[in-house]
Amino acid sequence: MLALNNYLIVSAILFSIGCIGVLTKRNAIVIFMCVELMLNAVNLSFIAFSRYLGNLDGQIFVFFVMTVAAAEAAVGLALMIAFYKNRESIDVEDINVMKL
Amino acid sequence: MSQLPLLSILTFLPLIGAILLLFMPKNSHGAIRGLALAVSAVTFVASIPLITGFNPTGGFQFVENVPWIAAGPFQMSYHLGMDGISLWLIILTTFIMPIAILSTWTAVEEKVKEYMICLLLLEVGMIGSFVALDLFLFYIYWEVMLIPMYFIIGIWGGKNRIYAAVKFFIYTMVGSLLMLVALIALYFKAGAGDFSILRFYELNLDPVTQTWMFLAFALAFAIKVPMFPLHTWLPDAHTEAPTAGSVILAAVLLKMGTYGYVRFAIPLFPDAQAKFMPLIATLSVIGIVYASLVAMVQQDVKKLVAYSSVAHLGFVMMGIFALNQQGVAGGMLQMLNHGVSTGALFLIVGFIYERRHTRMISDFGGLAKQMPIFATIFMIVTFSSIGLPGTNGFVGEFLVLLGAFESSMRPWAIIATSGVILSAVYMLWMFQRVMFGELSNPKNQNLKDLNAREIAIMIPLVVLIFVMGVYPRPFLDTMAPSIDNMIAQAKKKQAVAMNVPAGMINPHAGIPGAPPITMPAPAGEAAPAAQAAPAVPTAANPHAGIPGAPPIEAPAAAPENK
Amino acid sequence: MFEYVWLIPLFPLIGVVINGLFGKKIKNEAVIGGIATLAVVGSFVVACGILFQLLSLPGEERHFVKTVFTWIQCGPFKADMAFLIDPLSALMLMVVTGVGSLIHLYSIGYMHGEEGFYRYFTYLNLFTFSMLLLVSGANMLVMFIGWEGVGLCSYLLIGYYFHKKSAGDAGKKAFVMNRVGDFGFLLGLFTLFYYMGVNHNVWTVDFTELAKHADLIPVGGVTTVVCLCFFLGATGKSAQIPLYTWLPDAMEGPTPVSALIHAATMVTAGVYMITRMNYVYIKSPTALLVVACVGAATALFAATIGTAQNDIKRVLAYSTVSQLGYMFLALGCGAFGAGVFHLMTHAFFKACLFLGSGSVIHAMHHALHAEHSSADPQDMRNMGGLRKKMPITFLTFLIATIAIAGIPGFAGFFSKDEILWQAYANPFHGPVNFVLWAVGATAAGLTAFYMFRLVFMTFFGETRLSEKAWHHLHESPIVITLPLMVLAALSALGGWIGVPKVLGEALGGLPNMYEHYMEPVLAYSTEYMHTAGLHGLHSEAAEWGLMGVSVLIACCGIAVAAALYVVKPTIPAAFTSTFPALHRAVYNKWYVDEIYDFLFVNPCKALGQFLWKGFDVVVVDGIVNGVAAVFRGFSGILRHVQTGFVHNYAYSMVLGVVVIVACYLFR
Amino acid sequence: METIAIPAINLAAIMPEVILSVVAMVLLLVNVFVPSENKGYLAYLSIIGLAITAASTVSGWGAPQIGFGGAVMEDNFAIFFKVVLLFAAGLAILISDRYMSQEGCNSGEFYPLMLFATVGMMFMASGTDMMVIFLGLELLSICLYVLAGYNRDSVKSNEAGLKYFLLGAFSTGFLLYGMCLTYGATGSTKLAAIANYAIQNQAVASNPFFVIGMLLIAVGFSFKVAAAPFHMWTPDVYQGAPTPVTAFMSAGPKAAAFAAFLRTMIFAFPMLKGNWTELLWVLAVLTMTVGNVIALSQDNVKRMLAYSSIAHAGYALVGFTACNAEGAAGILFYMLSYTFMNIGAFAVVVLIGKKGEKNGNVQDLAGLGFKRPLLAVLLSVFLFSLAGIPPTAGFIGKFYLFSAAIKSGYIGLAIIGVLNSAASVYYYLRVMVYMYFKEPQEDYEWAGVTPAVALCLVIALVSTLVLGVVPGTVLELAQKAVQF
Repeated sequence: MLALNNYLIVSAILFSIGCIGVLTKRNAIVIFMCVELMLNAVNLSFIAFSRYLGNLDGQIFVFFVMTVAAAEAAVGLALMIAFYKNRESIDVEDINVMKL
Repeated sequence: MSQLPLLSILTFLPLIGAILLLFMPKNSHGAIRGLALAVSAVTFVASIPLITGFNPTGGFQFVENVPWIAAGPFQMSYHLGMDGISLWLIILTTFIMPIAILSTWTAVEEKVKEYMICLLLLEVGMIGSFVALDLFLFYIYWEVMLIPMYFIIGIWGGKNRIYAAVKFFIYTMVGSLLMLVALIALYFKAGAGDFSILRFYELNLDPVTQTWMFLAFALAFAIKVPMFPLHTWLPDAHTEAPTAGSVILAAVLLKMGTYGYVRFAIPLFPDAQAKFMPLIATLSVIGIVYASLVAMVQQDVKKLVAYSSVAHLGFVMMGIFALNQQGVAGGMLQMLNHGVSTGALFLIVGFIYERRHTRMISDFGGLAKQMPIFATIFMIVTFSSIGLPGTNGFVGEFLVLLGAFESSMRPWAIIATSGVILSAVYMLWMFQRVMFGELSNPKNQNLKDLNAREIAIMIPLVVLIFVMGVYPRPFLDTMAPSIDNMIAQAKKKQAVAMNVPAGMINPHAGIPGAPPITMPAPAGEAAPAAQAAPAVPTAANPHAGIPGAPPIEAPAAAPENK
Repeated sequence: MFEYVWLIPLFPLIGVVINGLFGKKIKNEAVIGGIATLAVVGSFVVACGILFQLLSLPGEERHFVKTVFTWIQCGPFKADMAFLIDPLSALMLMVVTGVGSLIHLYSIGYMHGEEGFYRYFTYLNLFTFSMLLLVSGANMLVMFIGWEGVGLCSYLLIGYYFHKKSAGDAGKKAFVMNRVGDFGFLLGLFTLFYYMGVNHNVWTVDFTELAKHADLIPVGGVTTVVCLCFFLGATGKSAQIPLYTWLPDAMEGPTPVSALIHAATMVTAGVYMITRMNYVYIKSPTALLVVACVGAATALFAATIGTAQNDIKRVLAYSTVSQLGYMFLALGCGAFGAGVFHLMTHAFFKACLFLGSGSVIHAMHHALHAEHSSADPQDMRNMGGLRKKMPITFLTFLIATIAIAGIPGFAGFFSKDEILWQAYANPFHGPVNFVLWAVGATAAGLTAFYMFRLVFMTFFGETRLSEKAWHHLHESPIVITLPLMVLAALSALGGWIGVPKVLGEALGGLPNMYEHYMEPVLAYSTEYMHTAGLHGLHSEAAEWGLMGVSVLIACCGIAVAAALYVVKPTIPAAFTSTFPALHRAVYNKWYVDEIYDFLFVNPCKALGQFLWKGFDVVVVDGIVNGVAAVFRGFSGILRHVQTGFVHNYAYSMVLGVVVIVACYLFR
Repeated sequence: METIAIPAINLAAIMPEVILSVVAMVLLLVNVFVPSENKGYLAYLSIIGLAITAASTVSGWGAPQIGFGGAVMEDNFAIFFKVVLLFAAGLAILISDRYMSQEGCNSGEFYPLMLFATVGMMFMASGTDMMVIFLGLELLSICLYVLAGYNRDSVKSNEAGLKYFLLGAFSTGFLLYGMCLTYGATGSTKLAAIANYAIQNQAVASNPFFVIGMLLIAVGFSFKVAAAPFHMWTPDVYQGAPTPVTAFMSAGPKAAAFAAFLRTMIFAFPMLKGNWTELLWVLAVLTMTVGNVIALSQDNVKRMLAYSSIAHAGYALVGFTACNAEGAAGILFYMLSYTFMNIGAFAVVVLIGKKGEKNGNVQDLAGLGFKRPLLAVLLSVFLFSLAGIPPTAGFIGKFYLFSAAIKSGYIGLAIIGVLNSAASVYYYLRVMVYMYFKEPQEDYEWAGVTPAVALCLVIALVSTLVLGVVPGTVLELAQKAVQF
């Protein structure tokens, strides 16, 4: 049996990796994957808490998060396609028509 | 007291006029002007009953008080009323409006409809500010005034109008927003109730609170007055505004600031008033001397008049802060005088500007020969502005200086008195350069003298100049009770503030916070007695003495007596 | 009659209204001039009535206040529109309306054909009105209306030929100088009012009230301040050092105006005012000394300048300044009656002199005009020998000159002698008395000198005009000469109402009617001096001696003038070339105008320029616009944070989170 | 075997959401049968749907409904906000048809998307469980991602959608993490339960999970309300998104986020009030200042309004910081008035815009005041209201917010607020400078106004003025709404 903290630490590390990925990656899809990683890191924490607290709320929350993530993925990919059609790139460096 | 809600009618008549104007066809300029003039004239006529029905008791009259907003902790009322302090300012407003409208009868050819709407809306704001007894309502009118004025300057102004308009708006806005903060803070200090100024008058605020709130109020009003060094928006606004704009700005809008001091800043925060008196006095005096010197070297007539406004308002401020009958009454009268005289000066500048499209002094000279009627009127107004006895300017200025001299502002008053020299210098020099000398500029050779409309505009002003100069009693007498009230109130609070520590030190001396020991009028008392009790003012007898001012000592008396 | 005192100022005011509003339409000079003159004559008649009524009353009852309405009332301050009748104001009313009427009459002839004839008479009436208000006002405020009113009218009348820049400048200068004086007047008024009010609960500016409480006025101290402030006012109005420079420039106005300003109105205001407040001045020896010294200095100083001027009116102008100096010398010696007496006699002969000079100028103008000469009709160097062509003018002028020179029997002698005697004998200034007397006597000699220089240069010798011009030179019409004759008669005889006691006794008990007449006005001062033990010198021998000396000095002056300008006209030129610097300095009025320009006018303008361009625009407005500019600049910089890159946005969010969390974790 | 108790379902608590969802779905179906040139009908149908929903919402006033075991609560607070949201959606939809047909992207899915977004917002307003709030937020967000990028042919719109999506998803991560930590610390996702737990176990206040959880939730909502430094997406997204969507986004989601934000902080974290007011103080100052200062140098009206909307979030945060009844009521009132004035301003922008989002700079407004006086007057009124000048709704709103701050003793904050307000006047006035004080550069083409836009403008104008002159009733309602 691993203590709660171990799960949480892994979760935090995963979250940080996702976060750093968002900050450093240039490809919009990869960035989105990193966001997904963050969400899943949170999911891990939820499950761990839920288990630790003996309370199902966290697990239910995770289901919702997964659903939402899926929906987001669908919308996100669609947006990227639309963008790609116009700019032929999904590099975030190219998403800079509007600034200042 | 069921009577016509006269003040509401006055306030909203112009608004109705503005709405009517909205439905006028755009191009029928004559009808638009006529309607606007008619509305303003009707408003003026409607304001006459204020004078005839005025009861000089010092209390508020024509009061209307209807609950307006009641939400959560706040209760705002539609609370209007008028006393001797605001009476003449209202009349001045309604009086100057038809004149202002007439003044740009021909000067404004474009967008006449919008122009007239702006003027009428401005009148709503101005009258509203003077009659509002609810601070919240006052603030709303106060801000509302800005909008039409902003458009008047910006749309119908001169070359640099945008700069001037924006500067005017934002400058005023900064001050008034800080006042808003203080106003809200004041409300919370007062506890549950409405925003009625009458309720706030009763408050006893601690000196620190007073200081901060006074600063916020004073800043807003000082910008509007405008006091040195917050005056720079004024020359710009005046120079760029069309004639009617300048006239209203000078005649009424600036009075908002000084009125604010009389109605709000001083009676609400009397301790702070005492504390900041030296500062205000210094700024006023600087304003007088500084603006006069700057006015002296102006090349643009309108700018010169604008700077002269700063100087005149410096006198008003001195009078108000002297906080004695002469000072405040003089200040109030000077407000009216300034409205009439400077308003007239701006009209005059407007006349020559319409003819020559320049306001540079150097472009003129010798106009007196070509335009004798104009010259006569110009001269009368000039001398009124200088404060020649027999014209209105004198009475106000004299009382202000007398009042200031009787208060603890004496040293400042002496310097301020030198303003009478400077004002003569810059006004006469300007008058001389414009009107006297050879008619050398060929463009001036064919100038036409004033036409009937222009004379008709000026005559009421000229008549007022003399009437107020020769028989100012009606004005002074109607104001006096209200001013007495205001002073008594402020002084009472100051005295209380001074008495409280004494009461705490010696509990036997009296109940702390009790009203000050009232002293019978020291009629014919010997000098030492009057000196020993430096005039604790009483509400009952404000005439008793000039409080707070140490008497002039006569140190050299003894040696010379030998 | 007393009840109708308000009619006196009212008549000229009606004249102002009629001529001012309708003069342009009336056009007819006779009507305009007639209305104006009649208005003043009407006042004169009323004034006469009042004087007679006054004389019919016993001394202590010669005091009446007519309140028309309350003008300003505010708190303890109250000023009625009220008129005061007492011997002093009655006398002044007589002088002003009498001399004023003559000048009005004279003006009809003199201003004939001038553009703006109606304007001239409007101003003239307004001037008279103001002066009447000044001398009849029952309190300081009403007096102040007149006080400023005459300043205004001097501005208008001096600047009458407004197309001339010099005229406009002179008018402005007069007004501004007067305003400096008014500044003093106001301060004095405030101080007195406040002092009396706060210390004695006497809140008043009313002369009667004040006189009633004269005992409460302290000796010295604040009274000195009050007196000096009022005196500053007087120096402005009465053209004393340091504010005298406007008066000579005021010659830019039409000549009758000069007569009015110098003789009947305006400049006498200061003397009147101090006399009116004699009970205040008497309490401050310091102030009296200042007044006396300034008066004496002015008398001498202006006389020196007068000796070197060539413009006929300028000589007279400096002579006025000088004579006013005498009056102040008298006031400063506590001899208020003497000051006013000289005021009156001076009004007669100076009016006569000015009108006479006007007559000369008028004639010269026509003569020069006839030959299209651009020569200055006022320059005495162009005149000479005029007595042949203008006998009446000459004769009247001569009488007035003799009067001003102080030749016994003529008006000036009595008044001037009284002043010199008082300067010597007064109890106030101790050893300074002799200096005052000496300065006064010297000035008297100079006066005789330059006045006769004027007469000799103008009326004697050979003409310096061309044949043609000489041919066109004529005596002036009757409207001009009639006032001259009246005034000359007054100059000759007017002094006899105030015959000095010693002289009167010597001449068989002639009473000093004037002194007796003025007694009620000066009662308090006399009483005070008596109780305070202030007694002047009493020595008939000294009085006779001094009288002799002053007559002698005057005669010397005349003799020198005769020697220099009739017998040996080359000497002045030689003198000038020997001491060019001195002559230039005197000729240029000791450069006082230039010094004032340097000290006050130019610095003020420069300061104004600096404050405007340097301070107002750069600093004050700079701060205002600077704040705006800082915000805009800040905005311009800050907007670059918004790079448009998702990474940067994400960074900012993460940074925000990290900072927030860190703040909570590590504090 | 544990039994799982099915929580009490109270459909009345979610009736408005149900109605609106049904309407949205019906619209999706109807859309199939509406020819592409007549998609405008859908707009009217949506309006009808919104109106019915509004009626259903309002009918619940004064009678709080709790449903789903306390996961949703249809109280006055929620109702007030829902009305605001419905107005936002309705007004935005009114101006959509004109814009969409002009830009040529008038496919019918737009309206259902708007309605679904509204449903999401309504859940945020009434959600009292973090799960519900999260779901509502995500429903809103996903719809908005699509709406922001709705104009597929426009690069700007694509970019807006994508940026919003990436950053929105990113911020969701933080929000979610915050919820997770809070759940971990207290053992519940229900707001009331969290607060109860904290009250019973005072020690939790020093539990870093709990505090950081709260902070991260605050960060997540700050992103949604566009508070600095989480505001940076706002200008780009607002500028790029189709104008009606921008109008909608600036009013609706901001209001919804404030609703959830308020609810969460007040219901779940009263223990940490000191902490979050401190945080909000800083956020408020930053947000107001950044928004106003950068807005000073904007030329594009939409972008300027975006920065202004950041600043307005800052003003609302001032009321939030005050954390008293006036502050909360102030936010409610402010969101309502902001909806009217801001959407009104955007409506004018829509009217003067040309295809391809041309004509969107202040310079293009030159001379509008006399070419199209009515339009200019309308825009002026809305801008004056935004600037907080009486007698408009904006003034009363600001008055209330700043009063709240002053009442709670945050006088410094109030002063910073009013100074910001004064600075903001500059850029609002700038628009008017161009409209009134400058001559038009070219002849202004005018595509005309549709009844829908006109209706929107009338509602906005009347409301702005009525709320400015006689705000009493609405303020009273707002006060009642925050009596939890």
